[in-house]
Amino acid sequence: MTDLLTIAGLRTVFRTHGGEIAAVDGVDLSVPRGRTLGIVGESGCGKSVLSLSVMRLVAHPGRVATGSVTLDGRDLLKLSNADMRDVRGSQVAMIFQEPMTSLNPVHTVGFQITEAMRAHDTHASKAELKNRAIEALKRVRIPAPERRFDEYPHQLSGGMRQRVMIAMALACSPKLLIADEPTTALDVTVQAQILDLLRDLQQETGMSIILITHDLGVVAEMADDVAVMYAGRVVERGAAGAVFADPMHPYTLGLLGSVPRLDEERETLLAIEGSVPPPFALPKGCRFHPRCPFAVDACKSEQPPLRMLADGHQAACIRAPVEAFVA
Amino acid sequence: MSDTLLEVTGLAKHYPVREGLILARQVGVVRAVDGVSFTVNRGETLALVGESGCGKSTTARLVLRLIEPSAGTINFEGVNVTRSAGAAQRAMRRRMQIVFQDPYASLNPRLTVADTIAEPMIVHGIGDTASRRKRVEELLGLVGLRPFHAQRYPHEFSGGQRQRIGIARALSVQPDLVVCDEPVSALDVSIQAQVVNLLKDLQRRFGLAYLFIAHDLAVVKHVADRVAVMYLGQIVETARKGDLFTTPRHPYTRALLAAIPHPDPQRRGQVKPLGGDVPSPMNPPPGCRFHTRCPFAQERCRIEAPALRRMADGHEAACHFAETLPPAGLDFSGGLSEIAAKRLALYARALAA
Amino acid sequence: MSAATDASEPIAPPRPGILSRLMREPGAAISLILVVLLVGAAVFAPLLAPTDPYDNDLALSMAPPGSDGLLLGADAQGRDMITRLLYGLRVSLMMGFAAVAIGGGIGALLGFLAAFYRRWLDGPIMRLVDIMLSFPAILVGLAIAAIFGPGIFSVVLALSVATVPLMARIVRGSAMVVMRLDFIEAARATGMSDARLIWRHLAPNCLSAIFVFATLRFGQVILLGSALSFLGLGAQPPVPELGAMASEGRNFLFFAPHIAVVPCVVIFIVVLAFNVLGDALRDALDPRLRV
Amino acid sequence: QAPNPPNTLVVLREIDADRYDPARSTARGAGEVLYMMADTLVGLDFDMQTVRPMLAERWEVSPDGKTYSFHLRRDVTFCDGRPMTADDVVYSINRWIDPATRSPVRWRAGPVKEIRARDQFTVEYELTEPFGELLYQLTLFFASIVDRNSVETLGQNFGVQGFNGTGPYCWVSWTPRQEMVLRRHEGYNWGPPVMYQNPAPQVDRVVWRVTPESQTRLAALQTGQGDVTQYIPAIAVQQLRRQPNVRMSQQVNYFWDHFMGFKVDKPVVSDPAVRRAINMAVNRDAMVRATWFGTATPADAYLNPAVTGFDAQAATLVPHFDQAGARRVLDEAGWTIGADGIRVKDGQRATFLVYGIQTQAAQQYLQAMQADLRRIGLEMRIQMWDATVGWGRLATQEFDAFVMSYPYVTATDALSLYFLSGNRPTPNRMNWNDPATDAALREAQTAVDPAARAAAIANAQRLVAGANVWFPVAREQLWLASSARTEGVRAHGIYGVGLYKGLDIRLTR
Amino acid sequence: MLRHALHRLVLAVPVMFGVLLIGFLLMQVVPTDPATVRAGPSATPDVIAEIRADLGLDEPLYVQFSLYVWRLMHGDLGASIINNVPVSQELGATIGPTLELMFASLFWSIPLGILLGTLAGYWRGTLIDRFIMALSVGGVSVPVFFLGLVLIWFVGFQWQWLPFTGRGGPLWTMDGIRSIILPAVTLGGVFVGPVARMTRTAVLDVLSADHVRTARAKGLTETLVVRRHALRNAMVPVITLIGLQIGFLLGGAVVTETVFSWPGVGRLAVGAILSSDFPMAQGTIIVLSMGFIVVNLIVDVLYAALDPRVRAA
Ligand SMILES: Nc1ncnc2c1ncn2[C@@H]1O[C@H](COP(=O)(O)OP(=O)(O)OP(=O)(O)O)[C@@H](O)[C@H]1O
Ligand SMILES: Nc1ncnc2c1ncn2[C@@H]1O[C@H](COP(=O)(O)OP(=O)(O)OP(=O)(O)O)[C@@H](O)[C@H]1O
Ligand SMILES: [Mg+2]
Ligand SMILES: [Mg+2]
Repeated sequence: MTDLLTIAGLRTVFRTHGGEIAAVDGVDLSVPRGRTLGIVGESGCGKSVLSLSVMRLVAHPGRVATGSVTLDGRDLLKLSNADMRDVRGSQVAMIFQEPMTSLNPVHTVGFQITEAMRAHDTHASKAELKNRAIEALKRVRIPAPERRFDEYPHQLSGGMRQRVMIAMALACSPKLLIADEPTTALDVTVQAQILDLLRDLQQETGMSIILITHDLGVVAEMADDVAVMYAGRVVERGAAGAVFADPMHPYTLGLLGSVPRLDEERETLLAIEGSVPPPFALPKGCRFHPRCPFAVDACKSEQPPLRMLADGHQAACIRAPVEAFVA
Repeated sequence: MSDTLLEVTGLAKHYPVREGLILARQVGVVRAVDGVSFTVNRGETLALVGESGCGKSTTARLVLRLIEPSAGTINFEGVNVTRSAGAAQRAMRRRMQIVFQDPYASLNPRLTVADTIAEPMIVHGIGDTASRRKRVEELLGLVGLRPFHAQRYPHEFSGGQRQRIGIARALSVQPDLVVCDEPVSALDVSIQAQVVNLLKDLQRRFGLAYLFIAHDLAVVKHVADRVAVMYLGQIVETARKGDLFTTPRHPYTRALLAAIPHPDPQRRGQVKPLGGDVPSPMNPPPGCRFHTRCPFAQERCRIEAPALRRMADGHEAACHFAETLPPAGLDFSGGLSEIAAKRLALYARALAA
Repeated sequence: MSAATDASEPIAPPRPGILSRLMREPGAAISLILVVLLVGAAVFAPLLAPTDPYDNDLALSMAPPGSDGLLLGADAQGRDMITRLLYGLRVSLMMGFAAVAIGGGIGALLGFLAAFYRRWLDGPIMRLVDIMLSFPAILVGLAIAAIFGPGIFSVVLALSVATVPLMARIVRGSAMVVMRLDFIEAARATGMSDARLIWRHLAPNCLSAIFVFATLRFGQVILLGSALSFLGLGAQPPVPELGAMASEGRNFLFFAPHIAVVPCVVIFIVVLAFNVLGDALRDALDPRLRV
Repeated sequence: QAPNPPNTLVVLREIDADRYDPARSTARGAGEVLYMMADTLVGLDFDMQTVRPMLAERWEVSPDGKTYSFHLRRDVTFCDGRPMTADDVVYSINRWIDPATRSPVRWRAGPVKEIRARDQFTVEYELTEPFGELLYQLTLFFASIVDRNSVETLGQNFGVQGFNGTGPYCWVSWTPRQEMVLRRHEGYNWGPPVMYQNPAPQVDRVVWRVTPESQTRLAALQTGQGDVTQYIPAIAVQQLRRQPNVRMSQQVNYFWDHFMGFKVDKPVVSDPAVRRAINMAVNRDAMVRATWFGTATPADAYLNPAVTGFDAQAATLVPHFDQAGARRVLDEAGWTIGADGIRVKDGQRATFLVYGIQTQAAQQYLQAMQADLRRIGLEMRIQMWDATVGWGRLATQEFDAFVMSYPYVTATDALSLYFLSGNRPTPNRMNWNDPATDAALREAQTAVDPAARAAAIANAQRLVAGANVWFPVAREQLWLASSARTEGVRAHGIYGVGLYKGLDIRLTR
Repeated sequence: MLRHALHRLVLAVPVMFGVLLIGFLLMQVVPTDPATVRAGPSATPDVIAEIRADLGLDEPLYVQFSLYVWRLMHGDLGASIINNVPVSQELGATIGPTLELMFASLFWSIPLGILLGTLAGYWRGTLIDRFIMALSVGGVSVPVFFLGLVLIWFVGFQWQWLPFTGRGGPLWTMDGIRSIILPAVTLGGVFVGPVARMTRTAVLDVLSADHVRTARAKGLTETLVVRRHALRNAMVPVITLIGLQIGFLLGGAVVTETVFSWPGVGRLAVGAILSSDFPMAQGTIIVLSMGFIVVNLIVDVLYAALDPRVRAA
């Protein structure tokens, strides 16, 4: 099984008035073909910046400083702008969290889908494109796609819009779909619909998916592999089953403890104290140590690297697994 | 302690939809809330759940009399406050407070934390400057903030901290009822857990009653005593928490429960999507409002609107076929793996230490 | 248990104040310094001015810059241009300030009322604003000057009237946004009076919009004032006012250009400084740029 | 740069007139065009003294001075080709003085008893009492002869939508505030021969173009976008005279004066000592130089010495510049310097308000005056009005003094307008109410004996000058600037009109 | 969209009426008596009184106003009190040139402003941005008359490139075009700055919007992203600004018309108001406000054309 995408040592920085800050700081990840990588983490930990870095869409004060993003053997970061444009949409496609604002309100749904096709296929005729777009709308289970083709985004419900986004992303059959919190803004019932759809589409096309979310339920439901991010770094990664059944990093533990569960009754939730440090105020050593109940002095001085703790299961904690250190 | 604090009957809010030139014709109404009844007892949490746009926030605002109801009555401690005004309304407002969803929009960025928290007291003429200052400090401590935070401005705080400030503001006049309009929906899981813990803690200490609005059934399960499920402006099922999660009677409640993904890859694939979208509240479907999406819908559902019926003690549902539905087939068992549970216990211990 | 444990949570570093954010941008910093200097020059004109602004010496009439020790020359009356400029700045700034304060104040009030009592007042107020907007400021100025006679009072009145609808629109727009925020609802839920709600919660949160517009409008007002002066409606002699000086000097433009050019340059600098400051304020107050 | 069309004279001016009907218009702007579109019975020569035949070949005055008989030329036609007869003259003058016409200047026609046509080419103009000014007044454009038919067809729109006169040029079109276009009156050859070399017009078209901005006008003249203008900014005159591509023509006998009048019944300025001190305090020479740059003469008398009826002795009554003297006068009258440097007497501050019509010149000299008066402890407040509003304002009693400029033809003409008690509140805005002056002016108007008339008007001049009712400011000079291609421009200046008939003007390119 | 336009049109009716009423009242408080204006400087009081009665200024105000509105609805704008010229005729003669001037000014200034604003917004923070912004802020900081006179001095007088007095002819003639250049440059000069600035802000806003990121993620070229996804959305606030600023432009037009002797409605308005020529002043006020209202109607319609969300509302 070869990896479709490999991210190595990726570091993305922003120039701010307070100096340069690293929103993504040395991330290594890989996405096997046809599989789904789930990335979880709290708000502000760099999930979106990571995905935009892959697309080379990090906006102005930010830039990718070091690292490589290899897709099918090509380092995307080294491509010319024109070549990168070819990659976008046709090889790697992306959908975003806010279906309300991610579509241009002044163009019809049909136009925006055909535009995505036209960008990579300049030969197709108008009628052909329209047929293909309607086909795409059908594929994402939009009822009455012929009518929707000529409608504007504001005429659609949130779930519908997210489907249009997916149709657009899949217009050129990309090998990789990056979905940045695609369901966060949606109701649970609609979320279930979208997740169902994504799963079906993956089966149909064999594409790989990077699914970014902060909902552990969604990861568990969708992902084959999981990466847990904290403050710009990956703190734990492995197969989904392994990470949930055998959580290594205290942060992962904290996340699991914080989620209210239907299957369990508990008087108080196991919250993680404090909140994610902003990138301009990162603590020394392990970035989680101020919030970590297991932290010892060693955690305060050195950044722990990802360590292989079980087969294909890595965590960046010197005290993992905890039971080995805490009685 | 089941004396009724708040009793709402047949509450409705209809927004007229106008169209046309100067003489705007009313072409329809948005039935944002359409005949909602419930009670909240002293010291109890009633959760109101439902999908976006089903009228939860409107209900909250109606209860607080921030908007005028189109129909229905609100009794607070047995006193009809539906049309109260002036001093009566002020007195009532002192006893009901609200906490909002958006921690960024719910605090006035121009006021210091101290001013924000003290303002309800000033409005109601409680205490003098010195005593209010003391009370602010006390409240800050109560919600887990430090005294020196009092002189800071909201932008210096994180979302979770802001939500705490909002809670402190609500508590400043010692209300009996706090309406929480999705107080944790905008927060990260870790922060959400902190705030939920805080709310429960405060309830225990002060005997507060909550009208707790949420769309996340897992959170609801954690905080509520009783749950009311709303769909398109109406309550379709209310029950004590335990009953609702073990024996949901309304197909919509079931669908909601079935749509929640569990943080457990073992049970992947159990999520069952409910088809379709929520219909527009401007022209709700005739008959049972849920029939357009209901897998059990029959002819009768399209014609006759079901009333809320008593199923069991304290359990009501509005479905013609509530009794005859097949078993829900919901399985919440499983839970954490052994090793994860062990580590979490260690985590809890370390936290407590 | 988590209730009392949160004190360790990091707090965002205090956001740099508006002033320091302004000073970071060179353009903004220069404009701010310039505005301070201009206002200072205006305030201290009596101390700074080398001569009496009303005392003429016809022998020096139209003396070009540099001659007779007059750095910027003399005007047609033989009065030192520097003195006239300092006093002119004083009058012009005061005029602009008064117009923006009066017109802006009334406009802001209308805007608040329209946004706050949206159901009842928005329609009528906005129609009124539309009506006021449809009168070109210059025509209003003409009519007012015809009523009260040309002079600073008329100009200020006209410029105030012309500022009202614009400010009302800006404030209404900004207040509508604020009105949708939850803290308004929260404040209302405490049972406070409308007046207090507007004064404590609505108004302060529209201040940045008001302030930005006021600085931008300040420049426009000074320009409009000079246009009114051009049409002969401005300050009456011998009161020095930049617009009036420029328009008086235009009659000698081809012969003694400095009489018109110098006040025009000062007008230019004033308007420029306030415009740049307004723009910079807008950037500095832009929530998206907040740390 | 596209030159103007061939043989079209472009005249630049500052403002337009409201209408071009001699009986209803009083503006100089109307006169400029009316003198070209219509003729009067008699004309005024360039010396501003001699009345010349125009439509009337000759005339006789009855010994009692009450009846004038005008003998008309027989070859005159209107623009539409109809011959002009005595009936037209009778109609035109009667229309002017008819109260229904509401001409503001109908008094200029004198105390008319009857005007009648003795025959087809003789007009008898009978007065109820002698009026020594009559011939001068008849040279003014108000007395232009117009075509009865056109007047009646156009009604209110006569002079607005069309015009028919006997002048050297005929109406083509008028765009208010923009352009007035005239064409040559074919067959016109009755121009006054003594005054002009050509009895007939020389250019095909005349375009009167309004260009309000002085600097624009100046640049237009120098770039050939205009051919002739009398509205030259004073500051430019000397420079234009040195310019090879511009011709300048000056009228020496030009009667257009600027003065300040005091309301003699208002506080402060009612004190003759104050008025005298004002007259002494102002350095008129410097002021006039700084205002007009040599194109106006400081007015050391109430009237132009060249005008008929001027009295030299009255001129000596106007005080000379003497600032120390002015202070003395005020000290003696009991005006003492107050805390703010302004004099006070009996609790009354020495301050007064001046109204004026907004003009560049008035702005300039008023400020100079203001500064001079401040030096002797008088405060003069200035309020300028736009021309259109100003006249209404100047009819009120709100102000203490006013400034004004005006054209006149004779001394009697000038003084009877402003100083007759019956003309209060306007045009006698000083509220000058003096039986002696009234008597002298009446005598000057009605005496048959020229010597008696002269003595009477001299007396009137002495009366008002002695009381310092005015502060004479300046006598404007008239300069006409014309472009290189324009020849034969000669400044006239009747009622302020520079071109008058413009018969000799030729275009070389 | 038609509905939308119609709606705006109906809303404009009360505004129009308000403009009429306020204009009328304004004229009433102007303390000038048109009779004295008509009579001239040396008129005696009785003449003035006669003229007053003649003009029918003695009627009560509401009668005068109702009569005025009644006639207006029948297309009769009345005639000048001063010289009896029908107001419609004067307006007819002056609207054309003013429209020409406006059109010519907007013709170059709006595209240029949008272009500059887009460049500045796209290259935010660079030297190009700073230069363009300095230029446009500078552009709005010069008094209009000064700009006009300086242009006359150099372009018209020193270099003698272009005429600067009056209108050479209709816009489709060579002379017409030549003579409109300087006034149009002067008047348009005030407009470039605000348009550029607003465009820049709007473009900045849009460029940071999610849907632009979507467009980029599709692999569109930058030109397409800017043209299709940024500019079109950015136009909405820009045209709103243009609508609002038309009033400012009208003010500038009065001055420009004076400096260049342009035979426009602005100068007519000034003269009419100052001389209390009620019908004429009212006529010009109606025309100028109508202009404003019509432009804003067009803006509203454009708005709807650009933004489908408005269409639905
Ligand atoms: N334009 C920017 N300038 C400065 N810092 C930025 C910028 N964009 C992102 N960052 C920083 O990068 C960090 C990571 O942001 P990112 O959007 O990737 O978070 P995220 O994990 O996607 O969070 P969320 O769940 O809220 O979407 C944030 O802390 C933020 O401060
Ligand atoms: N002022 C209003 N005018 C017209 N319709 C309104 C108004 N306020 C709310 N509505 C409509 O009423 C319905 C219920 O709104 P409400 O805000 O109560 O929903 P909610 O359940 O709180 O949704 P969410 O979960 O999104 O907060 C919605 O369809 C909304 O569009
Ligand atoms: Mg994100
Ligand atoms: Mg809500």
